[in-house]
Amino acid sequence: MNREAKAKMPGTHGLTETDVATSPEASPEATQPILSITDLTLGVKRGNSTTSIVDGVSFDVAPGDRFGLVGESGSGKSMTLRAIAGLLPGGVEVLSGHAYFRGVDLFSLSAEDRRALMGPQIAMVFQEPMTALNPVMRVGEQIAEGSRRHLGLSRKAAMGLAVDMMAKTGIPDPIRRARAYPHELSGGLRQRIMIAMALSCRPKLLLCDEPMTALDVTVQHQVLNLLEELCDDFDASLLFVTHDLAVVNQTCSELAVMYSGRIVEFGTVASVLQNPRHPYTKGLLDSAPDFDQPDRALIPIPGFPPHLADKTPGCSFAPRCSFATEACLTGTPPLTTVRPTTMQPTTVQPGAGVACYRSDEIAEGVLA
Amino acid sequence: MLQRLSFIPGRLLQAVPVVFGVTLVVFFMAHLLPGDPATAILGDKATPASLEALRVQLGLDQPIWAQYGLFLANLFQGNLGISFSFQRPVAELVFQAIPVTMSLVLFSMVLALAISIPLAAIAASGPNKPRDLLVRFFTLIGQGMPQFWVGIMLILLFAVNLRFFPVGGFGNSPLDNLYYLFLPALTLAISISPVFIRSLRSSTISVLGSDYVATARSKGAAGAPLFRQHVLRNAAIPTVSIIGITLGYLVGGSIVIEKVFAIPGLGSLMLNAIYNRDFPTIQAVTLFVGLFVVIVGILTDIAYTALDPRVNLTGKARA
Amino acid sequence: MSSPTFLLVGFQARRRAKARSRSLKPWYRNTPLVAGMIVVGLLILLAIFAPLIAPYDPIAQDLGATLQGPSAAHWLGTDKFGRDVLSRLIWGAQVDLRVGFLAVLIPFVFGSILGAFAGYFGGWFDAIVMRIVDVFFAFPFLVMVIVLVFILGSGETSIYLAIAAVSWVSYVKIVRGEVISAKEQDYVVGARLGGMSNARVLFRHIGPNVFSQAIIYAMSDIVMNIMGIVTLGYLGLGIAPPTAEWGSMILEGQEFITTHWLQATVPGLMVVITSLGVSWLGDGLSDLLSPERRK
Amino acid sequence: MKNRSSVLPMTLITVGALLLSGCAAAGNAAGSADRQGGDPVAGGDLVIARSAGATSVDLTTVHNNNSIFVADQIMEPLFMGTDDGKEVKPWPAEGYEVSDDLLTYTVTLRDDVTFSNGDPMTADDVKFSIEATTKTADTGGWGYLNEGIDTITVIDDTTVQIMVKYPWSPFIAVLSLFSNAIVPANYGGVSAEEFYEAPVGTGPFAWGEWKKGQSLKLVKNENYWQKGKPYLDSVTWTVVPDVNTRKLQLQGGQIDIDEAPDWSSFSSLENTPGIVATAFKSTLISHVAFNQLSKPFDDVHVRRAIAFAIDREALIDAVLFGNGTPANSLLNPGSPYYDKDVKGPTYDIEKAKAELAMSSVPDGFSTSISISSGNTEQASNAQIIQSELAEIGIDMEIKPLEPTATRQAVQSGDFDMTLTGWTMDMPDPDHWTTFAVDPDGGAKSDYTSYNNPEVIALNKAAQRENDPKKRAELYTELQQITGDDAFLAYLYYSPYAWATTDKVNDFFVTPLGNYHLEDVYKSE
Repeated sequence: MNREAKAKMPGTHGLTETDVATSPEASPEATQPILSITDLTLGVKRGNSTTSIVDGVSFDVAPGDRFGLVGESGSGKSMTLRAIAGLLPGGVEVLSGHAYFRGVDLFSLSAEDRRALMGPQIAMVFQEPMTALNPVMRVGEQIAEGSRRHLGLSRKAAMGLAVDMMAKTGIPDPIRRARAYPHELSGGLRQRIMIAMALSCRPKLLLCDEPMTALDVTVQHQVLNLLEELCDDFDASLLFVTHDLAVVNQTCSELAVMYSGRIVEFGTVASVLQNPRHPYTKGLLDSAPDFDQPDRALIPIPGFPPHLADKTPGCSFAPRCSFATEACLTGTPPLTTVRPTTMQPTTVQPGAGVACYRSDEIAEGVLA
Repeated sequence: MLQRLSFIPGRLLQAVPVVFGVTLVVFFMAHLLPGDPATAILGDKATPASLEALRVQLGLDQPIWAQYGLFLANLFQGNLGISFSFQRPVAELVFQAIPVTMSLVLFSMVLALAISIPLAAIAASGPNKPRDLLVRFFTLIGQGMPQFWVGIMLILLFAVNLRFFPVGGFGNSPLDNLYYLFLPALTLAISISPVFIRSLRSSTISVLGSDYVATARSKGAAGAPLFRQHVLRNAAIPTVSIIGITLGYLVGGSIVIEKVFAIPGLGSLMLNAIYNRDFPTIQAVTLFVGLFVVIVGILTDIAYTALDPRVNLTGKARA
Repeated sequence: MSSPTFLLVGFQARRRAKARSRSLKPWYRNTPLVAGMIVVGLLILLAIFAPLIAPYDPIAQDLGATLQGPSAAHWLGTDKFGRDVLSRLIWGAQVDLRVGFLAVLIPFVFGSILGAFAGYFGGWFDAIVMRIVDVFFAFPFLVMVIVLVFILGSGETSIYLAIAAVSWVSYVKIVRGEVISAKEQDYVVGARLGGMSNARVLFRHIGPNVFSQAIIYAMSDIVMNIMGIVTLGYLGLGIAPPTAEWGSMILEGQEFITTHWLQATVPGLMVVITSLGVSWLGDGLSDLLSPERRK
Repeated sequence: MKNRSSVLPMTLITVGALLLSGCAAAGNAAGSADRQGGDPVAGGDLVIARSAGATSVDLTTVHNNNSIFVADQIMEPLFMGTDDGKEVKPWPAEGYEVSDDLLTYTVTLRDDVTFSNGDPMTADDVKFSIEATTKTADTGGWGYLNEGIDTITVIDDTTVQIMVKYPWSPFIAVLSLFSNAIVPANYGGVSAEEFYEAPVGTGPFAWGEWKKGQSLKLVKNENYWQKGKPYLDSVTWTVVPDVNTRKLQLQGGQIDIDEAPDWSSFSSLENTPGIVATAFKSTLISHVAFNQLSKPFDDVHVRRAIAFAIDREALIDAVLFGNGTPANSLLNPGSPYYDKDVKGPTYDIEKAKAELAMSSVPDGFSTSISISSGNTEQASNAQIIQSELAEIGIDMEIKPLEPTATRQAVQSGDFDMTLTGWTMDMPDPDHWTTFAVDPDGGAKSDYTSYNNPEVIALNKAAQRENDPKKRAELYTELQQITGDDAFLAYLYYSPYAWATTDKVNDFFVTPLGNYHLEDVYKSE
């Protein structure tokens, strides 16, 4: 079931000036992306040597847009997400680059201001519903916590909102369930609690770190639909990190494929999934089952993703790429049609980009 | 909540054989001590005749099983017997010593927590950073110092040179006792803090690295509110059992400190009872300590259940 | 001085932390292990070569030169019998280390085996063993050691027996816990399904990593044994004079604490250094030995 | 006219009697000449710290000094040892007369003595008290010391007549024993156990409060028969087991008196400002005891060899830090009939080797000495003796056992050598000499199984001899023979070590170890 990408024209979402401290040269309200990552580089500094985990990643998320970040584990996709949320694990730092949220560079904000955003502006849903909730606190209170802190609601009002949110996320008998502890709920229910918690302060941007992975397939489907509906209702843009192309296909409108810390291909879901132009994306599609063509043979990608530490020259996918040539081994293919930096006036068109010397041949089907 | 406390009767039943075992062990060990009470009481100027006469009077000439039977019979009627050396009901001696030891133990526990929680938080906030290594180094030092040696040094420093505190002894009013018991309590605190710090540090580190703290941070929580609402309670859970066990250990283990600081608690009562072969007192004190350890064990489980909703002691047996 | 229960709990806390932050570094970059090996190694050398290192005979009295302060002849001065404090300190290492390390063997072996059987077979055997263990845990540790030393008379052998009689319980609890949790692991269930005899499963499969926990615990047990001997020495129930032993040295030194504080302080420091070394060894070992537990 | 040839020098009794009846107000001047002058200041609480607390206040059965020296502030015997420990003086008694056949003693009591509850002390109380003590012989009490008493009859309120079974010279000294202290007849109508929960006596202090193992407090007896005394309002004994802690408490002014500072810090205490350290003359003698049942200690030459091999001066310097004198006799200089000219074995290595050569084990032997663990003085003595005996080929192993275990081993004869000692409880050597030399004197000759018929006979004779001069000759001969037999290797006489703050005045410890707190006062 291949959903047509829903390109939604960005709106201003009734953003008031005070909500976001806009920097002086911010572009006019209308076409400003909700999130713009430019040349983001993350790495670990140990002594004088630094190993980078994410190299110069850039992409934009238009308001109301749903952007997918796809890649195998270790490609740096979750690390990128955590950088945006400001939850980088110990030792990992932002080496360079910016993350403009509605024109404001998150990395330049003070910790105080950054925290003020978390909840009302940006929210996050985590991967492991089993461990992402505080085991010794009732779920209702955990949902109410955000709204009490940011919206200054009284305890009773916050609980009311929490129950209301739980109802919205399809949790049966929310009043009783609000008093339950996390271990008393199923994985699916807990993920719904996470979503209720994230949306309780009506954030503008929802960051999801593989929220489906820990759930079994049937529940996965329900939660995905719920996520989409709620994002529409709450007018929240979505940055969705996953390794599952089917999920991206169902949920997102645009996506970027990441491999060993770099974006190798991006574009609208329709264009990229219909005709992938990077061998890795093509390999991913070939190795994933597709209900439309049940009898298609699955061709796995040989080899393993490279360890972050050994940065070999040339295209990092070369060793596993069946189309690799001499050039691939030496030069690092640039990401063509790089979207101009967000600071200049730009109009969002459904452009696409790929970082492979032979992408055109793949596109025309020369290389199967 | 009440339903989850239904494990208590079971635990109490389970405790009966334990306490019974304690009385059995202590009774026979006491009787194995070389030199019987008569030798201890009559001292160097005893003549065989006077020794024999006293043995009869103390009922030591009865066969050992009869003596144990008598001890149990009295025990069931709540009579702990008469102390050989003081010729007074043992209960009187024990109940006079209990508040002394309890105030020492609780005071040292408070001090230990006052030392351990901040240090553990400091260490946990920067794992393997200099401050963490420093805290861990001091915990090793603290664990390595013999208790009595610490006591002597503290007396030397604070009581004699600086005259801040008295040299041992015991006040007669609770307020007085804070002044008298500060040094001994500090000595005990220094010896038990290492285990608290290590436990709190390790659990705080694991909590800080947990997913639910990341979730809390994603909701804008940080600093003291984060610590109070999410970190402290989760980090405290594994430490509760340590606090319980340490309480039990302290009551029985403060003999040395009570000797160095001249504190008339259960420890010195027991030590004198051993030297004087005062069997009834030995048995009574050991019984009390055994009971105390069992009760503290149950209280720890209750605290455990209260703190951690996941724990349900009725069903699965705690390993 | 602390009891097995108190110690056991501390040990479990440390193991939990280790299970998570276990590093794969090779042994020579595992600082606590190396530091521990150096300190303990030096102490063992000191003990073995005491006759060569110590400037004087530790029990030779010189009643003409009693209670002298540190001097060129006697770096740490003399005690009230005119004996050289430094020599006694060195010889003291022999006694305290020997008893500290040897007193661990009996409880380690006996406790671990009993714990393994109790954990593995469970049922009534486990219940009885655990009740006995509970009785020992409910017993004031120090009281038991003192009474045992009274019964057995003072001297090294009775200290071994007294400490052994009290500390075996911790090994039972540790090994039993490990065996129970190991029993649920897939590799053990697989082995048993594969028709292996109980003994083979217990010793070939569960044995190796279960005993590694006991070995790590043994390290902190050594610290406790040294603490035990020194405290017995202080209570005057330790090893018979005139043998040099740190605990009795502190007792003898305490008389002159206000005038010759050195004599009571230095043995205390030696105990601290020894415990530090052994604790580091324990930390290092638990890094090395404890395989990644269930995540 | 009764023959007044009492055992005590005639002059003193009459003088004592005159003094007491004549000028009671002046207080008991006898024997306190050497104390500082200054007019006493009433009031204040005296705090005495000791290593162990009192265990019982029943003077008829309790055996440890910590209890005795507290209880004897409450209950007093009829007679009291003089400050030099040599004689006995009347205390609540006026005096006494003895019949010609030396079998009947008539004791007259002072008529102005009352118990602390106001009831007067009468002859009935005396009769009841002494008979109650005698009865304790069969329950392990001190009664066995009264076995010489036959009957006690009350003549009138202030006169009581006591018949003895045989002429018994130490009788008056026995009456001065703490165990014969006077309590109200029939314990004033309550049971013995109830009485001893808050005993009533004629002593200077009355019952206060007792927190077992912590502190015992006595308050001033308003009706004390020595008018104007005691000066103190109350006395508190605290339990501080650690000798070092006691010393530091004294230096910190937290206590007034430290009962037993260790000799090592005695000199440093002496020259600490605000502290007075005094070594009171004692009846204490320390010695090595040989178990003659265990080879080779039945051989007198072995015992003499060891006695000669011990350097007593070295022990005194190293263990007592110079506070003591080498012991030459069974008796202590503080005890009546001590003879300073008796020649006991002294330190002489050559004689020691000679004696050993003549013994059954000429080239030495190995043996052991059982001592009480935790007793630093014994540990020090043992270690020095060990190195000294090694010089003459005797390899002695030190076996420290827990105090009661050691005592059990000694009393059951399971030992080679051991360190023991003795203090007098009454100003008469008979209790100690009988205990030490007479096998069936109750303790198999201090558990050494020493059996020298000649010595036993001498002791019995001395027991019966009333003439002081003859009794002195008998005891001198006894001291000489026991010295030569070396059934005990005498080590040294050590004084009692006490330390007080300089605010404590007139604190005096008699050679028997007890102290009269009615004379003590605290100045600011």
